[in-house]
Amino acid sequence: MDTLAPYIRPTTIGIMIFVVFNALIIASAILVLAERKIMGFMQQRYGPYLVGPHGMLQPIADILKLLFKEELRPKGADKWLFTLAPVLSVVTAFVAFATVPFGAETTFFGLLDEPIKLGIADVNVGLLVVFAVTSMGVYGIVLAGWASNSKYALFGGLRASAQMISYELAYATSLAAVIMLAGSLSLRELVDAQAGTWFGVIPRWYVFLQPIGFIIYVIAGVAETNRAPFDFPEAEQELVAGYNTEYSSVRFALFPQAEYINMVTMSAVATDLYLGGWHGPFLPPEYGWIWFLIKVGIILFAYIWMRWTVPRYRYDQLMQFGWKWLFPASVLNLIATAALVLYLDA
Amino acid sequence: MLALIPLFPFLGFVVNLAMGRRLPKGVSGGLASLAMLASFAVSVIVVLQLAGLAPEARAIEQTLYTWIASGDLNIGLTFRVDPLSAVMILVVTGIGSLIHIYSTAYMHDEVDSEFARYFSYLNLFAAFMLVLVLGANFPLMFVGWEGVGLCSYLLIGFWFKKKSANDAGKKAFIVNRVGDYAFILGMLAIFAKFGTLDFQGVASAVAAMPAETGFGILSLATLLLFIGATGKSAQIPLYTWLPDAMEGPTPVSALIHAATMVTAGVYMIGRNAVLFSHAPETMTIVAVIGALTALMAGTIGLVQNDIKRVLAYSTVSQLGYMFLAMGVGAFGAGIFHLYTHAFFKALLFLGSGSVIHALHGEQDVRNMGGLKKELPVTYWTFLIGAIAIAGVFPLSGFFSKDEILFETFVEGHKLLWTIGALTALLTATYMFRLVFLTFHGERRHDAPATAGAHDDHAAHGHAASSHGHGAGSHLHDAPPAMALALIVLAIGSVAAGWIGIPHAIGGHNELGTWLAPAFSATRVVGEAVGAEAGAEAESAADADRAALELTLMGVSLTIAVVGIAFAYFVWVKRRRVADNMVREFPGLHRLLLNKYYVDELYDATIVQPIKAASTEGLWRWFDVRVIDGAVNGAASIVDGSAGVLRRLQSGSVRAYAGSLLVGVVVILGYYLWR
Amino acid sequence: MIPLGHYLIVSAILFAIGTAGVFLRRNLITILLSIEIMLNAVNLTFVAFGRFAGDVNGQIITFFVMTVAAAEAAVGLAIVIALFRHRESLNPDAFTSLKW
Amino acid sequence: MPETFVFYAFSALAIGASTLVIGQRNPMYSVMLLIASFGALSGLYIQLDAPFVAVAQIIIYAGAIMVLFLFVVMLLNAPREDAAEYDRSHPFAHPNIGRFGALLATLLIVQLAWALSKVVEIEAPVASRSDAASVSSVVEMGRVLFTRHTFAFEATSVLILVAMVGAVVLARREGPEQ
Repeated sequence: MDTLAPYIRPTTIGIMIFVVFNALIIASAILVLAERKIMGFMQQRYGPYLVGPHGMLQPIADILKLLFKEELRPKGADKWLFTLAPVLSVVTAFVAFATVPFGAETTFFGLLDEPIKLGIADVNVGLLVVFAVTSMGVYGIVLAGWASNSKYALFGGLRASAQMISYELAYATSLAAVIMLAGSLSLRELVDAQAGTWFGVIPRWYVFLQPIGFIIYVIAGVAETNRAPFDFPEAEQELVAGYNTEYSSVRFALFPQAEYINMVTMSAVATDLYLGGWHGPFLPPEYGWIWFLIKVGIILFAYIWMRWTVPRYRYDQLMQFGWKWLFPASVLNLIATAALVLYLDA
Repeated sequence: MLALIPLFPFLGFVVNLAMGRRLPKGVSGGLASLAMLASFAVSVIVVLQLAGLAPEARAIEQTLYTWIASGDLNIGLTFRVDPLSAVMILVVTGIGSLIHIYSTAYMHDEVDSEFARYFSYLNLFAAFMLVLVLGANFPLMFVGWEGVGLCSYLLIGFWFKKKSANDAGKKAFIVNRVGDYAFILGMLAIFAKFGTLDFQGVASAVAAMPAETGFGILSLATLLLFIGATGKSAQIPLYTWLPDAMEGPTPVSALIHAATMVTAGVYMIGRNAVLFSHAPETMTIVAVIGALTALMAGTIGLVQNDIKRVLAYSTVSQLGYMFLAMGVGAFGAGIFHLYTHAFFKALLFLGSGSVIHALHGEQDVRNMGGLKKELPVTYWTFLIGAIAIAGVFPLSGFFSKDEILFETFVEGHKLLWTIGALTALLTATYMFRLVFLTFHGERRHDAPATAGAHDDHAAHGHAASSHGHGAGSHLHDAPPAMALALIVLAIGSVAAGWIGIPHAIGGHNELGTWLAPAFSATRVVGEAVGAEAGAEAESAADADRAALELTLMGVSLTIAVVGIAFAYFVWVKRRRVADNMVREFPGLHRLLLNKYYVDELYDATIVQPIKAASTEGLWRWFDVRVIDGAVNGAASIVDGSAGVLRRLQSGSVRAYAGSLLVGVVVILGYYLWR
Repeated sequence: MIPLGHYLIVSAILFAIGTAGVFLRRNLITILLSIEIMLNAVNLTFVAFGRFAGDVNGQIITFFVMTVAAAEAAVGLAIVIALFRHRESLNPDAFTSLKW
Repeated sequence: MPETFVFYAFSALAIGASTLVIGQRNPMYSVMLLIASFGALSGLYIQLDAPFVAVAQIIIYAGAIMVLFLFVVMLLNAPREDAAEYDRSHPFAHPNIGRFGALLATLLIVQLAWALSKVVEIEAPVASRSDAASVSSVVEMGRVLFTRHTFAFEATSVLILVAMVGAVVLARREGPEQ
C-alpha cells in the first residue's frame, strides 16, 4: 500500500477528471431533453414522447442523427478557423469547469487515508481562472461566424463579440463584490466563507448579502451563454441560425454542447458564489455535493424557464440595457459593498 | 514735511492730467495755483524752522527711502534744505505761484483741455524744479535737472500746431541734452574720485584736501558739471536755445526762462561751492565764460526788435553776471543776484506778456509805442523792473549787481570787472530802449506787422476773435489776476535787494551771512572754507575796503544813469540817430541782428554733419544693411532649414518608427559602452 | 528555478519580432498587433525582474502596461476605422499625406 | 526536470506564434496566433509565481483587447494586404534605405545579445523574502498598488477615460446627421 502512496493522489484526480468530463456530457444531454420537455409543458403539450419511455432517450437519438450527417463546409469558408471554432468553444466550456469545486473534502467513506477536496484544480485565483476561460469562449462563436463566410453567420459573430464584451463588465463587477466580502479569490474559500447560519435559521449565503449582485450575475450569465432572451448570435427569426448557420453534423453538435456546458458552469459558479455551494442542512459534509447538485439544478431550471417565458430583446435594447442599467447597477453595488466591508472592518 | 513741497505740485499735475479735460478752466487753473500756494506755505514753514536752528547747524533732511543701493553706491531719495536751497524754494514756489495766478488770466482764451494741459505741465515743472533744488545728492538733482528740461520742452512747444514752436522746443531739448551728457560724466568723475554722490559727503571730502593746482581730476569734474550748467543756464556755447524758447507762452518764459529753470546751473555751482573753489582753473573758466556771455548777449539785445527776445538776451546776460560771480568765488553775490533777478525778470516778462496780451499777440516793438496811457499798470510795473535791472539805487538790481562787480574787482579780475561794467551800461541802454520804444513816443500801428507777429496771432487765434477789435483802437490794461502778479512782483523788485545791503552803507548783508554756511563744507571742517565767506563779513569792516566799495557803487550807478540817458537821447529825442548808426555800421548791425551768426555756425558745423552721418551711415548703411540684413537673414535661414527638415515629415509611419529605432539603438549603445 | 537570463532572452526575441513586424508589415492592424507583442515582451521582463527582486512591483507595473495597451488599442483601432472610411485601405503608406 | 521543459515549451510557443503573427498576411490568423502567444506568456507568468498577472493577461488581452481587434477585423472585413501599389511611391522603396534598416536591425540584435551576455546568470531570487507565496499573494499586490502607486493608478484611470472618449470621437461616423 505504501508503494502506491505517491500514485494515489494523481489517480484520484484522474478519476475525478474522467467523472466530471462525462458528467458534463451527460448533463448537457439531460439538459437538451429537459429543455424540450419543459418547453412542452409550458406550451401545453408533451414535447418529445416517442423515443424511449416519455422520450427519455431523445438526446441519444439526436446525437446519433447528427453523427451520421454529412459534414458540409461552405465554399470560400476558412478551412482552419471553420474547424477550430466549435472545438475552441467546447474546449473552453470544459476547461472552465476545471477550477470549480463541487464538494467539501472527503475520504470517500475511508477509502482514502487522507481526504481530498472535491474539485479538479484548486487555484488560489480560481474564480478569475473561470472568468478568464469563459471569456475565451466567445472566440468560438466569433470565429465560427467569421470563418463560415456567410453574412448571417458574420452578423451572429459580430453580435456575439459585442454582446459578450459588454456583459463581461457587469459580470466581473458583480463577482468583485463577492470577492470583497470573502476576501479571497479561491472558490473553495469563498464557499467555506458561507458556512453556518445567522440566528441559526438563515444560512450565511451571499445571496442574502448580495441580492442585486446575484440578479446581475444571473442576467449577465444568461447573456454570456447567449441564451434567450439574449440569444442574438443565433436569433432564428433574424439571422437564420446566426453563427452556426453553415454548420452541420458533429461540428454543429459541438455548439449546443458547449452552450449547455457553459450553462452548467455558470450555475455551478453561481451556486458556489451566492448559494453557499455544498453547505446545507440535514446532510453530513461528505454528502454536500448532493446539495450542490440540487442548487445547480434549480438554477438550470430557472434558465430554461426564463428562455421560454421572456421574449427576445431588440439588439440596441440589449446594448442599452447592458451599458446603461446593468453596468452602472453593478458598479453601485460594488461601491456599496466596499463601504459595507470597510464599515464592518473598522 | 520736506517731501510735501514737491508733492503738492505733482498732485496738481496728476489731477490736471487725469481729469483736466473735463474740468472747467476755473477749477483746473485754481487747482494748480492752489497746489503752488500750498507748497509755498510749506516752504515758508520749513524755512522758519530752519531759521530757528543755530547758523552752523542749519540743515533739515528727510530720507523717503533708499533709491539705489549697489556695492558702495548708496543713494537715498533724500531731500535736504539748507540756507541755499531755502532761498531757492522760496523763489521757486513764491514766484511760481504768482506766475500760476498770472497764467489763469493770460491763458484764458485756450479751450478747457489745452488750459488743463498747460497747467499740468506748469505744475510738473514746479515739482521737478523743487526736486532739483531739494535733492541731497547728484542723482536726485539730476532727476529734477532732466525733469525741468522735459517740461521746458513741453511748454516751449505748447502750441505744437506752430512749427516754429515745435522746433524751438526740440532745440531746447537737444541743446540741453548736450549739457546733461557732460553733467552725467561729471557725476561719474566725482563718484570715481570720492565714492559718494551726496553733496555733504563730497563737500567734506573735498574740504579735507588742499586746493588743486593745475588741471586735475577736480578741474575736470567741475568743468564737466559747468558744461552741464551752461546747457541749462544758457551760457556760451549752449545759450542758443533760450531766445528761441520765447516761442512758448509768455508766463512760461517768465517762469522757466527767467525766474527758475535757467538758474539751475547757477544753483548747482553754488551747491558745490566747496568743490568748485578747490578747482581754480575751472573757476577762471567760469568767470570768463560768464563775463563773455554777459557782454555778448547784451550787445545782441541792443538791436533785437522782438520784445520777448530782448528780454531773453537780457536774461542770458544776467545769467552771465551770476556765473561771473560764481567764477570769482563770490557765491553769495551770485545767489543774491539770482534771487533779485528772479523778481525783476519775472516782472519784465509778465509785463511784456500783458503788453502782448493787450495787442493780441503783437511782439514787435516797432509796432508799439505810446502805450503808456493805455496800459498804466503795465507801464509802471515794467518801468520799475527796468530800473531794477538797470541797477539804480535803491532797487534790488543795484545791490546784487554791484556786489558782484565789487567782488570781481576785489578778487583782482580788473578785466572782467571792466567787461561787467560795460555790460551794465549795455543793460541799462537796451532795457530803456525797450521801455521807450514800447511805451513812449507815438503809436506806430501803421507799420506792417512782422510775419512772426502774424503766426503768433494765428496761435492766439481766438484771442483776436474774442476781443473783436484789432490793434489800434482802445486797448484794455491787464486783468486783475495779471495786475496782481505784476504789482506784487514790482514790490518785490524794489524791496528784494534790501536784505543784502552791504555793510559799506550801513547794511548787514543778511543774505550773505545767511548763505555763508551753505558754501562752507560740513560743520566739521566748516572753518576751512567758511573762512572765505566769513572773511568777507569781517573784512568789510575795515575802511578802505568800504571806501572802494562806495566808489565802485558810484561808478556803477553813474553807468546805469548814463545808459538810461543815452537810451532816452537816442530813442526818444533823436530817432534819426539810431537810423544813422544803423546806416553807419551796416555790417556790425547785421552781425548783431543775426546774433553773431552763431545759430548758422552751429547748424553748419554740428547739425548738418550729424544729419549726414545719420542719414548715410546709420540709416542707409547700418539700419538697411546690418539690421534688416540680420532680420531677413534669420528668416531666410529658417526658411532654408525648414525646406530641408520638411523631408523628415514624410507622414510614413515606418519612417517615424525608423527614426525612433535609431534613437533606441543610440541610447542602448551609450548605456552599453559605459 | 529558471535563471533570469532565459526570460530576458525570450523577451528580447519577442521584442525584436514586434519591431520587425512594425517595420515589415503593411497592414495597420498587424502593426498594432506587433506593438502589442513588444508590450508583452516588456511585461515579461518586468515580471521576471520583479520575481527575482522578490517583490510585486514588477507585476504592478505590468498592470499599468496592460492598461496603456488597452487604451492604445482602443484609440488605435478607432483611428484605423476612421482611416479606413477615408481610403478603402489599411496600408500605412496610403496615409502618407498629412491632410486631405 | 519538468519546469525547464515547460519553460521551453511555452517560450517556443510564444516565439513561434509571434513569428507567425507577423509572418502571414491574414490579419484574422494574426489575431488568433497572438492570442495563442499570450496564452503561452501567461504560462510563463505562472512559472514566475505571478498567477494573478497570468489570469489578468488572459482576461484583459485575450478576453478584451483581442476581441476588439477581432471585431475591427471583421467589421472592416479584413482586406488582404495591398502590397505593391504604394511601394514605388514609398520613401523606403529606395534600396539604400533598406540597407540602412537592415544595418540598424543587426545593430539592435547585436546590442541586445551583448546586453544579455552582460546579465549574470541569476539562478535564484536575490531578495531575502523571495518565497513564492509572498510574491504571488494578491493581497500584497493590492496593498502596494493602492499605497505606493496610488497616483499612477489614478492616472491610469484618467488615461482610460480619455482613451474612451477619444475612441468614441474618432470612430463616430461624421455623416449627414451632423
